[in-house]
Amino acid sequence: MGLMEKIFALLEHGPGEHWGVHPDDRKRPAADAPLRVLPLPERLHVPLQQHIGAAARPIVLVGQKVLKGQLLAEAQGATSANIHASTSGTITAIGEITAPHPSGLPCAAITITADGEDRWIDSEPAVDPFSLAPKDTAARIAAAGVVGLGGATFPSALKLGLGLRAKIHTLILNGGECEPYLSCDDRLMRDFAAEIIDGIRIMLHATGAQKAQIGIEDNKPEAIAAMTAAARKFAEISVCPVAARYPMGSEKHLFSALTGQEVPADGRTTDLGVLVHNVGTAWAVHEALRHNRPLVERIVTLNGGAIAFPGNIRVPVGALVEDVLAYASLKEVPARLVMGGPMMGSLLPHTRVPVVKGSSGILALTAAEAAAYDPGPCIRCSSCVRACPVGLLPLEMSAHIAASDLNGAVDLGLKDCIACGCCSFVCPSHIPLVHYFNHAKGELAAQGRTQLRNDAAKRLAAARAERIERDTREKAEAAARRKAERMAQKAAEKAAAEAAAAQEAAGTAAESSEVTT
Amino acid sequence: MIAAILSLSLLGLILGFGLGFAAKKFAVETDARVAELEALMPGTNCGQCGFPGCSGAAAALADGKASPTVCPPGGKALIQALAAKLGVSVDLSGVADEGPKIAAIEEEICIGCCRCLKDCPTDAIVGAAKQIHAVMREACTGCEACVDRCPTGAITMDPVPITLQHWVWPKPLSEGAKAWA
Amino acid sequence: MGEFLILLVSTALVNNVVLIKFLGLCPFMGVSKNTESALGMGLATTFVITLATAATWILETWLLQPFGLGYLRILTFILVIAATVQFVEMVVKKSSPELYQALGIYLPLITTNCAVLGIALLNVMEKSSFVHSMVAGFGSALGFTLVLLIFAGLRERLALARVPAAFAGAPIGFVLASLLALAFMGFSGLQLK
Amino acid sequence: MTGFVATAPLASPHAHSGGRVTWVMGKVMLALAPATLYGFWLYGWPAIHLWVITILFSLLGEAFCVRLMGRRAIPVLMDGSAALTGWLLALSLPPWAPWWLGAVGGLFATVIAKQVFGGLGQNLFNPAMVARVALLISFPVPMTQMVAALPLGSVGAPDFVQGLRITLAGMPNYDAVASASLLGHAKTELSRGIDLVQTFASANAPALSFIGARTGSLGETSALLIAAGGIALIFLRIITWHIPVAMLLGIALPALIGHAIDPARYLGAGTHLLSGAAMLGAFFIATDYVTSPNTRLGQLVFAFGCGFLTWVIRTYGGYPEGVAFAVLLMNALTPAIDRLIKPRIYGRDRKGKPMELPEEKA
Repeated sequence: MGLMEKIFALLEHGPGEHWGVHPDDRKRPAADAPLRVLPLPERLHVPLQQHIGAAARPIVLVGQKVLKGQLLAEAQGATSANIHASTSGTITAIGEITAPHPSGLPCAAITITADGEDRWIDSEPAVDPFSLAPKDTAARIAAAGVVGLGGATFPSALKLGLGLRAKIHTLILNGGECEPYLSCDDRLMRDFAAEIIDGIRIMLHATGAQKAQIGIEDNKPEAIAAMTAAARKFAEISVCPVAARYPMGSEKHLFSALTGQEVPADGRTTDLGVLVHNVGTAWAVHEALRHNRPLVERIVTLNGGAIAFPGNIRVPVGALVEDVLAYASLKEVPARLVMGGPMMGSLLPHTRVPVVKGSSGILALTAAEAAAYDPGPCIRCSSCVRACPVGLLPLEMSAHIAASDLNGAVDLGLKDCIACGCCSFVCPSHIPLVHYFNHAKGELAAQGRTQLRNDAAKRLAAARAERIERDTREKAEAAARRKAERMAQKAAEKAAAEAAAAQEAAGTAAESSEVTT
Repeated sequence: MIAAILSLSLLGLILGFGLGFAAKKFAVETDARVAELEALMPGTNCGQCGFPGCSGAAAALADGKASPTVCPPGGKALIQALAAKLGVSVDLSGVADEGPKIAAIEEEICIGCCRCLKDCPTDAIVGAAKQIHAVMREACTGCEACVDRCPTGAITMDPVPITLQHWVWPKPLSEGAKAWA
Repeated sequence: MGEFLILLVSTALVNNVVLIKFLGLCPFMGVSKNTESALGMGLATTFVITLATAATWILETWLLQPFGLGYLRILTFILVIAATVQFVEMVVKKSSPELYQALGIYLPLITTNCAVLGIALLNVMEKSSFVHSMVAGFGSALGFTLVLLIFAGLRERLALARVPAAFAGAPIGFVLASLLALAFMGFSGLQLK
Repeated sequence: MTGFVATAPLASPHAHSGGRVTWVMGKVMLALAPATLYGFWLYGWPAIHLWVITILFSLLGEAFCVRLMGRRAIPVLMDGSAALTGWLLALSLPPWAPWWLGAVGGLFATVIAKQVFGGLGQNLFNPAMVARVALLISFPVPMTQMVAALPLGSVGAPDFVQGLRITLAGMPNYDAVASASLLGHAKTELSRGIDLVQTFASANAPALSFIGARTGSLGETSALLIAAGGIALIFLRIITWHIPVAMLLGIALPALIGHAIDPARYLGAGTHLLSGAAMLGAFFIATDYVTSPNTRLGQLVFAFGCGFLTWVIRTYGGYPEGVAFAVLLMNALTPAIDRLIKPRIYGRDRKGKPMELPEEKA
């Protein structure tokens, strides 16, 4: 950053950090409540796509008996992840269930009717991960279906492989958990610090990085203490408390807070020798390599004003939100039911939606908490400009989108938007800015798909034109050939006839000569 | 009188020569825009625009006889690309994008006459004489060229179902929309 | 030097050709939808006005005055302006087809832009020196470009505003122009001394 | 109790900081209150009547337009923006001005300068300043007819009814002392060829007072109370220091330089800052959200421009006071400033190009 830029920044924001917002965190008392375990529901609905990339391909049949941890569906394509049974029981359906997505559209899922035994599949005893080659470690992580548990659900093994190829030097563990209400990572770090540290060491081994930094927001002193204690034995792992500020848990922002560098807009942290993983992922890696347990359950935060007993619960993947809410009891019908945090989580269409690998929390928010008012006109107060952690102009972008000028919004940097929700959070006019951006991004993606389709159509049309041309050419050639053949044949016939005539004549002559001779 | 005639004539002559020289110097060849526009079009020559094929539509666009919204199969993406190339602005809010449609053949009615095969600009229909034809979903552009060719009306245009991957957030109601109601 | 600076400020701001003299409103309303074409229009007009001022000064001093052809003034001026505009049109068409497309009909219409003829006539009335005329013409043109750019910026923002249907389009453009003229009244009586 | 069903897809976030437009406007009015009350005391009942009438007609104009467009008026009026516009306009009128000045101004501000553009947030010029400038150009005499302060309760101060008479029927033959504001006085004397040193040496020169017992409109009287209200707004996080500081600097810097060069021609920086609507402009007018740039950097440029143009118009122009013109002129430049000055996007430089990767350390 040049000197001019520093002066500009100082004039604009004053000294120190300036991005983001400070929402009321509301993590306690849920964070302090001891971890509970969800009683096994009767049925589990395990979606085939719980990760970024292609859906997994089912390899079980309806009626088949499965054990907990048994592979149900295998990764398909370059970016995908395995799906395992979350309990033992019988496959009763391979069908559809409403996805944990605001659209309320269905997704493919395998339904397991639990037998109640919850019996793990027999597996070979775990080998020491440090005796394996980094590649084999990653392969085992991939086999266990581990995906990023921070919310993006990118297949972890792929990311580790990326780090290995990019020759990273540092692994950053994201324990920021900047979203209000959520405390699943907090709880995990308090209760499973040693396991997380072990997972981090395995990940260091798998990527070849020299050191690991665990970034934890300073509103989680217990987690910081637990992790520091667990990491004391390992010089290469350090715990780095960071300021509580939303969105500190954003990969790029945590990276900047810890390294003081910025990730170029068209690059990744790996370009700068750093790989960022969630602490939950480290725990999943530990489970996968030390105990041969694939990712079939996770810790989910249950919180919000409508919940009677907020806290963190271990939930098998595929359990319905309905089951979880029944266990935690609702005090009232919530105004909004959200999967994930309040800032970036998605509104659930109803409660018959499965918990997936990326579900960090289930929030039952009251109307007062959601604080939704009818949107008013923009007063250009530029609160959103100051709140935006990326440095965009949300008010201008939304105005362009409202006027259907999507390209105008793209010129203003729509593609750099991380949908963190800071702008909508501070807007005094309650304008649904993120909604505008979601709409525009989706519309642009749809236009991109149309464009691809048009290009494909153009290729097909060209191929057809070529085919027709070839056909006519071949026909013409065939006709010409036939004509030539006919001509040749005629000629031959003619020649033959002539020859025959000549021969005949000659024959007659010969005959005659013979006669004469 | 003479002076006026002389001076004005002289002035006109000088300026005329000047402009004539400039016209030579700054001559512009007829623009290559028609070719550029045609490259943007789908190239399927489906005829929905009412012009003789995509090249006809491109020429009409360049002449300003057609609006960028001329091509229904191209969708909003094409409209914006054309508008950008032409340097005009279009209001997309008025463009009804019903979402993509593709042809489907009802197997009970299809008699296997092969007429639709010949008209499909992307060879998206497969089949042989006296065999039931089928549409390859990936190749169909939804141009509707086949629909009228079918003697039994077996071809219908079905909207492509919305999936989780293709779902788009609806546009939020404009601010204060409720107050206006 | 100081005198010319004062003249520039006076012609560009204090006696702004659009907002105070209300000349050249046609392109002011027509080509102010976006900043790029406004800049192009402004530059083209600046070029035409400056060139036309020079040419008309020469014609006035060396042709019309000596031969007593004052009654042919408007005719000859229009002739010169039309030729200049033709020339500019060719140059723009050659150098920037996009700008040519964006300016559209307004480019040849610079001929009938009353600001061009108006400034030329006013300058001739002043009977000032050649350099003085040139600076005055250039200043006026600069004022035209400046105001056109400001107005284009405002209209770009207005395009996103929820203007009531009754005022959408040209009406709100005129209201906006009047408010801008109101703001420019602040420069009235400005004397840099 | 799990009978929850969402009706429409609502995007995140599902939480809010709790800010409302109405509260923002309310806090600004609260910050204006001390200076306004002081002005009321200073100029008595006519000023109060004018204030009420101006705000009333602002609300009326807004309500009329909103009803005309078929919307309910009360929710729109509740955002407080029309009342604030009326209030600011009232503060910039001569305190004993006739009622129709406030009425025309109030209507002009909300109807022409605001609702025609689409209402709150859509206007390009500050409505109060548009109205003030329009009044100043259309009715220069009543707009510059100032009276000397005649505090409530002092001898000869008009009571409620007399106040009404002054506001509604004009103020002929009333024994209030017609007086000129400091800037107006300086301008008149300069144009008469009397230099400023002499002007302020003479006995009848208007006094310069920080607390504000001096001639002017309500908002021009007490620089101290206006500034205090403005600083309160900074602490309430309604505005930031950028615009006020830059605008005051924009006035003070050229004034300092000019005064140093020729004190007989140029007023000093202190005089400039404490007289006229400089403080009101810096803290309450230029800081208007709608018509100022988006970024702090842009706001600095904008406000410095406001200050500088104020000084130029005061010093060289035909009008004694230039804050309103300066603000309008910079309002016109705001879209251009916003176009040129944008925040830096993470991972990009100011121009929007992605940052370069740092060189690999060998």
